Amino acid sequence: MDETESLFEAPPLAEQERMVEAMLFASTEPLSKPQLEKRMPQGCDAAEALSLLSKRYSGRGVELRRVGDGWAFRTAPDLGFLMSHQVKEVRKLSRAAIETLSIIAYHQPVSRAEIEEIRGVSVSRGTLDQLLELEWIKLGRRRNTPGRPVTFIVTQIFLDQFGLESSRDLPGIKELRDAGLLDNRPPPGPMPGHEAPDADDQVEMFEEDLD
Amino acid sequence: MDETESLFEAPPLAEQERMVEAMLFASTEPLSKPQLEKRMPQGCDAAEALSLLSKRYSGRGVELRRVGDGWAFRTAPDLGFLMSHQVKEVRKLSRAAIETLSIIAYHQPVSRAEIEEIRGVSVSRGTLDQLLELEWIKLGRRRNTPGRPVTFIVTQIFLDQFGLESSRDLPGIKELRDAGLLDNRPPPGPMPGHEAPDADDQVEMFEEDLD
Amino acid sequence: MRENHTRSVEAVSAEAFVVDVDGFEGPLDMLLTLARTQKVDLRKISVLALAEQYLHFVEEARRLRLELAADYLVMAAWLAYLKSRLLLPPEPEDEGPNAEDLAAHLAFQLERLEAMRGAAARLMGRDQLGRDFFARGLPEDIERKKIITYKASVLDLMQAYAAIRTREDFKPLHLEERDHVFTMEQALERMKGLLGHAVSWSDLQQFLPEGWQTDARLARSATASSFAASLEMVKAGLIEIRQSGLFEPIEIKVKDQRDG
Repeated sequence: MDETESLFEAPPLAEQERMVEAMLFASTEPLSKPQLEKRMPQGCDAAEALSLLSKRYSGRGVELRRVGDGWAFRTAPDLGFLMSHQVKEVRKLSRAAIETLSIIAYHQPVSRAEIEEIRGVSVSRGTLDQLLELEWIKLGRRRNTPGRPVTFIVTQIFLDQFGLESSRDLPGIKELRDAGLLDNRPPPGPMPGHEAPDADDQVEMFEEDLD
Repeated sequence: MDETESLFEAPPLAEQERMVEAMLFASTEPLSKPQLEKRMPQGCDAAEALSLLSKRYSGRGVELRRVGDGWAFRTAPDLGFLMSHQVKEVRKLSRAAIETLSIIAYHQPVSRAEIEEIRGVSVSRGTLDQLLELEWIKLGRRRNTPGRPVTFIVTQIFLDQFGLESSRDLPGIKELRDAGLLDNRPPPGPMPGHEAPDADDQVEMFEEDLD
Repeated sequence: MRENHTRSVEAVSAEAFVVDVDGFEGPLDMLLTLARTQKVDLRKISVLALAEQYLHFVEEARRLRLELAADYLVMAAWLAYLKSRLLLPPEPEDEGPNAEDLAAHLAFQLERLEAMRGAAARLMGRDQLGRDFFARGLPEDIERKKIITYKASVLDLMQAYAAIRTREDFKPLHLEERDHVFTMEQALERMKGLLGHAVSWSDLQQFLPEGWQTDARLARSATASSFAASLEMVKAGLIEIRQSGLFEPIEIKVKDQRDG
């Protein structure tokens, strides 16, 4: 090695490791060996520095990872949970969902067409999906009628959630009325002439319905 | 420690250190001790982990820095040359802006009238706007003097920008204080450029464009 | 001494101050620059000499008919007042602040301004984020995960069901109704078996299944399916069909093979 070469002697390996560490940290994308070396003083060997760095970060909270041709720091996989901030939120079920659920609970097994017939409006796929996801309902047997429609039934999870031993424990219409539920509930839409429904009206209404 | 407590036992310190390392690596902004702990399992002590981490990274290519209330990893300043290509051209601050910023940093909390008294010239709205936009300064408490003028203080972003742990670490601040140059010394009588702050001036401050 | 100051001020004012008054950030800044020409520690500055320097500059500006901003003139007037107070022995009935105190405060202001300039230079000389040291280039975003739990009670369930039940014309499901539909397939089957009885024109009603004529709903279903079935058979060339007028009985008869 002659004089001129020694002028450009590469920095000590520990220094090269620091350099690679800083560059990979600050870079917005993974850096390849040639990219690293282009920015380092002459005579540096990024491969050696990378190997030292990889050992240094092994088992740490961040790790040196190979990404394609390049290298980058990444969070250790077991600490991924720290990168997500969990927010708990309790929501009320939508009216469509609770109605659909109640129909399934009271009429199970019941097909989608039947739910629609009872609600008087169509049941969106999303509503059923939501209840299926919550595992409050599941698919029952197919009905033995043309088209063999699937039916829905409530699950054990549903019963646990609502503190019921079986769906037969759900109060019937008469009990609902006795509990005052049917009286207190305002009608879903304006009902002409029924501004203040009294108990008698309600009784008549349900006796008719039950025929 | 009884049975129930051990259920919530915090992870070992080495594990906590890894967690803090991962969280600080992942963030561009400094994170405070409470911010870190909020994301860690119950019973963790970020302070201990930070102290371990600070030692671990001392002299490395990436260093743990204290920035006001927070902590952040930053590349070592001696390695800045490696990142020179990623330096973004920033708008140069005017002399008025630089002086105003320094006065706020060294004298904070400081009112606009006080800045003007120190510089002997009015502070333009644009100058303060520029510093507020950079988020290097923010509004402090109103002073409890007639007119209740607003005051300005520097921010964590300012500290981060200039690599300061706190405003107590401003260069030469101790000498300036010892020399009495940071004292709020009222003039013995009427002097040019120093008007007794009155309520109207202060109220107009943010309504009037002084440019 | 005074002669020297005056001369140096003349030299400076001619070259710098008068020509380039815009370069100053106000009268205090100009005073600080003038004070530096005294080449002494700002604490030991002669405020009297400084006042004279400044007043000389203002005269010079007037001579050159340069317009000076009002605050420069205010400063000039104040310095003229200060100068007279400093030169004349204090009179016992003098009111207001002591001239020495005012001069000391001016010296303090200049020293403080210079100190802040120095501090600003040191601050700006520090390593800066994004220029000398850097934050993580590839931050990992914190994902905000929402864990949604849905809340509903038996009461909600009952209220929802009650709400449905209170809606107009609710009918409990009669799934068995579907068994009371006479399908076309059933009708076809039945009629094929009975074709032997229709060698002459016969009312379609006679072919309805037993017991279906009594209930209007059932009769409608059976009539419709039997009619559809008979049309199928006409198409197949098995029977003939006729109706003498609107709402008259529909009659069918087996097609005479010999006719064909």
